[in-house]
Amino acid sequence: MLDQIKDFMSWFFVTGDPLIYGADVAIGLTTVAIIFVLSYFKKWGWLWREWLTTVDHKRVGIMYIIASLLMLFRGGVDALLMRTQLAFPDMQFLNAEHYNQIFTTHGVIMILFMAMPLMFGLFNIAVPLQLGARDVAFPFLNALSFWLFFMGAMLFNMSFVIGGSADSGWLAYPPLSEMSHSPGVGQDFYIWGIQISGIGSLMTGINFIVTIIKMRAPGMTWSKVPMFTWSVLSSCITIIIAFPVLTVTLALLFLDRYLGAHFFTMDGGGNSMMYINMIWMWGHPEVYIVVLPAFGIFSEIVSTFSKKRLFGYASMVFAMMSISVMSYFTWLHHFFTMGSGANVNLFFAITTMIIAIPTGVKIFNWLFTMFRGRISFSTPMLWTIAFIPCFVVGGMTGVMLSVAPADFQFHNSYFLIAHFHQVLIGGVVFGYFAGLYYWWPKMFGFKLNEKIGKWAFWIWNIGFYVCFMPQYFLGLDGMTRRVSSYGWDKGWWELNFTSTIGGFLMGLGFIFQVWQIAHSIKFMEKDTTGDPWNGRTLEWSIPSPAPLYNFATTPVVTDRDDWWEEKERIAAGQAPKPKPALEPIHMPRNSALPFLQSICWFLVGFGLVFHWLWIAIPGLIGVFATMLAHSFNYNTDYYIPVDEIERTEAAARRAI
Amino acid sequence: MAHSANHLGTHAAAAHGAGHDGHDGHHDLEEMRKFGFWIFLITDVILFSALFAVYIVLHGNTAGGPGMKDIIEMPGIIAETFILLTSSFTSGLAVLMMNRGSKGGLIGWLIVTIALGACFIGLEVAEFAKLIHEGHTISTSAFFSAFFTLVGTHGLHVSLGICWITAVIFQLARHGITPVTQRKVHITSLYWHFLDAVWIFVFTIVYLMGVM
Amino acid sequence: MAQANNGTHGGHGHGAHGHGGHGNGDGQGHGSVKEYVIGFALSIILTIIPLMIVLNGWMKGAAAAAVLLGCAALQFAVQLLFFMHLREEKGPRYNLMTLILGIVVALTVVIGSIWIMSNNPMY
Amino acid sequence: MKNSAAFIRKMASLGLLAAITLLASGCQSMIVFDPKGPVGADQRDLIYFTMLLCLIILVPVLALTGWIVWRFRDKAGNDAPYQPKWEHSTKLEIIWWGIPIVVIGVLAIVTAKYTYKLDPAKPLASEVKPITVQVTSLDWKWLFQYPELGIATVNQLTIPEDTPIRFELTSDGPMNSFWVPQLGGMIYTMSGMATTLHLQADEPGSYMGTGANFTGRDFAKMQFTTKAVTRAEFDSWVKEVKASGKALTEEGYLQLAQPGTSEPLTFSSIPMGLFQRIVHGYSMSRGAPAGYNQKAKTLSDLHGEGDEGHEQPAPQPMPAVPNMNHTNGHNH
Ligand code: HEA
Ligand code: HEA
Ligand SMILES: [Cu+2]
Repeated sequence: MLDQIKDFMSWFFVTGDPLIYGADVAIGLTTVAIIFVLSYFKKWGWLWREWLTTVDHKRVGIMYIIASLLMLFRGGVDALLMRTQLAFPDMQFLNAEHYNQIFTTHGVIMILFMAMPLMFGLFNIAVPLQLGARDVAFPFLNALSFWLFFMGAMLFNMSFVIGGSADSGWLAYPPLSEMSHSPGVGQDFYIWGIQISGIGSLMTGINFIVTIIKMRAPGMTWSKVPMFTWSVLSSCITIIIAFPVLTVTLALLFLDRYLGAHFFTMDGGGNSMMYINMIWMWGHPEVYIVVLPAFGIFSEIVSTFSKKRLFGYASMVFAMMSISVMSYFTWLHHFFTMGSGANVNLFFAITTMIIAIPTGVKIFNWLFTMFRGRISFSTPMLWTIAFIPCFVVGGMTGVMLSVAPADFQFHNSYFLIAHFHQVLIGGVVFGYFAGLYYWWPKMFGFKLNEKIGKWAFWIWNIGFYVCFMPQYFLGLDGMTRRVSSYGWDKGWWELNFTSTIGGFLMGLGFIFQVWQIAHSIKFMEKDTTGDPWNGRTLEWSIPSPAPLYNFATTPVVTDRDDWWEEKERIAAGQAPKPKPALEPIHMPRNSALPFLQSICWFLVGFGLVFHWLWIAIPGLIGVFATMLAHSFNYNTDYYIPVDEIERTEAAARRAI
Repeated sequence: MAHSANHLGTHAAAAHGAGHDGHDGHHDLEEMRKFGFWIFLITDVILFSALFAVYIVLHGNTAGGPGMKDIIEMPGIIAETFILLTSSFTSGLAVLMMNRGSKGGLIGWLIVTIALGACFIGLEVAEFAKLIHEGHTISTSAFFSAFFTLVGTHGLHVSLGICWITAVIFQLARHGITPVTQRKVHITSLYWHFLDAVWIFVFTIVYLMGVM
Repeated sequence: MAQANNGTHGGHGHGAHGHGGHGNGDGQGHGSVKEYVIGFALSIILTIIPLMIVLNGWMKGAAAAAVLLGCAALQFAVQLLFFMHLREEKGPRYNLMTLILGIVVALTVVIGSIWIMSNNPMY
Repeated sequence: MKNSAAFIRKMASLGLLAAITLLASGCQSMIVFDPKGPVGADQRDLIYFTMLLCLIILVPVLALTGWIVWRFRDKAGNDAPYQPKWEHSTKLEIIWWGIPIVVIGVLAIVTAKYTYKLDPAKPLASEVKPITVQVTSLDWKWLFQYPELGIATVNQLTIPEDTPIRFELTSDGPMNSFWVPQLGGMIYTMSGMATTLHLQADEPGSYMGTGANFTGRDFAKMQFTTKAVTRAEFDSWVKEVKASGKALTEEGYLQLAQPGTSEPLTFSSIPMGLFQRIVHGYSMSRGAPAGYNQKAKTLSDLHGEGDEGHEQPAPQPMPAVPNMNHTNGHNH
């Protein structure tokens, strides 16, 4: 009996590595600490009422952001571990199996559990406020999306200490990811972690499309919609066309693994190329999904901090919309070397290049927004300015990759790694950081310390170039991706070593950011105006942090940069827009169901990973039960009475 | 009465002042939900298109085993098809009844619809059971994997539809025809018509072109 | 919604009152018995034609495939128009737009996969 | 103010100049830029061309960015024009829609030309009769068979210079990618099908070869040396290998295909039609006609080119069909 238990434990828990024991201890201690703090300060009720059951878009947004920053840390630690292993030839720091797990989790976490949720967090924070709306279209669904993401991410991360992680790359090409070559549970953790959070992403996509189309403030015609909101719309359109394909692809891979189906296996008629074909139908649009909102953020910031209207509004919108649709027609550029023949390669090479055109137009419009403006260098703007050269260079190398016959020499080399980090970090991460700094006061009511922020900015930037520029040359010198070590004879170590230094510099930049946040919380610089940056759009017209109902009375929009124009009018001595009398505000009630349902999904995923139907089936029943409970619940909303609104508004005004 | 007009995100009241009919806020909200559901259906279209792509690409990969020609039994399939077509019609009639305010008619036609749906599922399950009994399972070959998955996913959708309409019937019985239940009926019927449309493609591509 | 929706049309005809008139908004204009019967009849016919073609072997190969797919597409249209009331959308036709996007993408998925995979024969 | 702007501009252009020289000198030593065969040379030219085209846009954009950020910074006394409401200019917009369109147009045309020219399935123009090498990626090693010569090697590839090599590639395991950067670009190896790649070495030398698509634990060890030698050396090498007397048998192959790494090996003979059987072991289940001696169709056969000079001893039917599916420890 005891032996059986021992056997089980050593199979169930990942063992044999100090790193993992370290993680086990860290996780255990953190959990104990959290439980202790919550109990000691009697915060369990608060946690449940204010966070776990909330459907308020602002809180959901904050939860997304906290979770994704933690994931940035996890993914970043993975990156630094990899870079350490690659710093010298023949390093013994990580063995091959371990290295393979780490780059796989690094890729998955960074894109799916860092970039996506950080993006959704910013959607949640900013979009309803920019629209002048009380919440998103479907607040309940919104909370559910968050919890699904969260549980999916937990499931995926758990594999580090339980059962073992996936190790066949962030897109898990079969047959390597099939049972025949990856018999462990890691690959199933991968499938269910992504699948569960993917459902959440799809629902968020739908939610925000409806929000933007149906909930714009009166008077906000399409030509007056703020650019970030436009970018969210284009990103969400891409989500709804791309994610269903991911759902199918992963489901089929799971059927292969669980039921012995033969979609992508080597034998039984399976065809792994079909998987590659399908995963990129999602994978390529995915990278534009994450970069389009960054474009939106840059647009807001560039015009705010240049104190000038955004240049070429119509062009900008058109460019984004065409990128989001065009992104669906380029997927084959990730497997030019599969040998599909010249016609196919050429078609997809050209569709890929075409994307450079609208992207370039956006760059020029940003430049000409600054042109004849007055640029102030606050942290959000610094990240924005740094983005331009970085993304342009990364985009150019993307164009080089898109030349199919040249890609035969770039494919799967460090040239490619350098390309995508340059667009992902220079575009996506810089963009989201910029957004985070920009909307931080709106979220929490205080500003982040600018001085430490600038340190973090410079360290990140220098670190970035030191880390990734050498990788272009490594690629051209024949170094392929996903190698756990290399020999001295290759002549790669100087560049690799440099790259590692750059990686650690970025890590240092991250530490500065953590310090910045801690410092700013301690020496709180309150934002009493609600408009710390002299903003242009509606979110800056209300107090920081925004009250529960956002707008006491629904704003009526008359101009593109409505709040800016309003301020101009007031400055010119004209009367502000009249505000209608207060009315009771209709609000959605909190609900425990999103949280509970996501836990049930977690159980389904966990049960299926280990083939334990006794967990999966109750989980599935729980999912249906919570769905029905929601369907039968007709008591989903309430009204905030006028006097309460008055009290809240007065308090906010007193703060000013 | 002004209360519901100032609904989250629905700004009719702010624009037009107070004094609306109480239903209006709800009306907008329900319209929004229908639109959301419509987008969900579009994503489902894409989901099925991916399954179709897989089926079309893999249907010849039979690993030496039987292909569609060898296993097909048209009578059952034809029956399934007409049953589903009819159920799409009856779910339309249910909506008509609802628009006339006839709760009884509405529930009646909904019951007919789910009964037809259940027949459809019954036939499909019988077809699958027979195949499995003959030793053709999802792991027999890529062709069978694709076949069972495509047809089965549709079947799963229909089964969920049945459960869902049942839930709506209970709500109708309790609450009557209100804007909320009305929206639910609309959405389920949209879903049902959509499944019918998907089936037409399953029928054409998998079965008809399979025997051709 | 009225205002938000009418955005691009600069507040045309009906404000909130325009369709506030009927409490449910969908009762009117959402089909009549006649419409449903026609739709049903059409869908039956469009099912029988391909069935006959295949069972009687009237056509072969590509021609048959084209007719079959054509009938399926028409059926889809029938469902959309007669049962799902796609025609009745008012204001900016977002439902139609999303549908068109969905169809374009679905066709891309299917045709693109076939094209690519047929260039990678397995034997 | 004017002065400092000029200074910044000068510094920027100096920096750029330095960067470009660094780039150019750095590139010289990179193996992709040091090709030893016609395919690699064409690809290098193409890469240089695209790089140039990109630089034509990149440099002005970077310079413009630097200048704008400097010129319009918010500082007391900055005399640059300030037009907070200026938000549209049709002329400008036409310029920056137009220029990228033109550049992409040019790039597309060049890409089209090279896509057909460098189609990996296309035979190279040469007087010399091509040699076929059949490449199989295994877990975690490369098997090279020379069907015309009846020999095989593992993890080392020896080819004669100035001779077109016709690679036929497949995999008996996860998908990999065959890459010898100095000879030219890569192509995937996939189970159940054969891809084709034509390369040629123009001069003797040792060139790095590697797998470029991740295949699991010992993927990093799937590297091999490509030795290009003179014709005479090649012929004597072949003789030597044949004389070594170590044959690759069917069982030997199954052994070899087991997961694990390998030292470089040579084999004096190979089982007839082994490559075809490796391909067919999987392609059969995808509907390939029965009969294990079916010749593996390569992509170039399909594209209607490239069969010339590809003679192969007709494989003799063998009594037993080895079940290739057992080589990788399938679970079901
Ligand atoms: C945010 C993420 C992001 C973004 C925005 C992009 C943008 C682009 N990417 Fe990238 N890409 C990735 C993330 C991204 N990519 C990832 C993650 C991978 C690898 C995945 C993996 O294998 O694991 C990848 C891989 C990848 C490949 C596959 C290579 C291979 O595997 O061999 C290709 C090939 O075509 C490519 C091309 C492009 C192009 C043409 C763009 C264009 O959109 C860039 C457009 C921008 C510009 C060109 C700059 C600005 C433009 C101007 C100033 C105008 C004028 C310019 C010209 C006329 C040239 N990318
Ligand atoms: C948004 C996406 C994103 C981001 C932000 C990053 C960020 C980074 N990435 Fe990653 N990367 C990917 C997406 C991303 N990456 C993807 C998709 C892959 C492909 C995976 C695959 O092949 O399957 C990849 C692969 C990849 C590789 C190739 C591995 C290989 O093929 O073998 C490398 C190697 O250098 C690398 C490095 C880095 C580095 C140094 C960072 C840095 O920016 C990280 C900065 C660091 C931090 C933010 C962490 C800070 C932490 C601390 C300060 C704590 C320090 C404590 C300890 C060390 C204990 N990444
Ligand atoms: Cu891409």
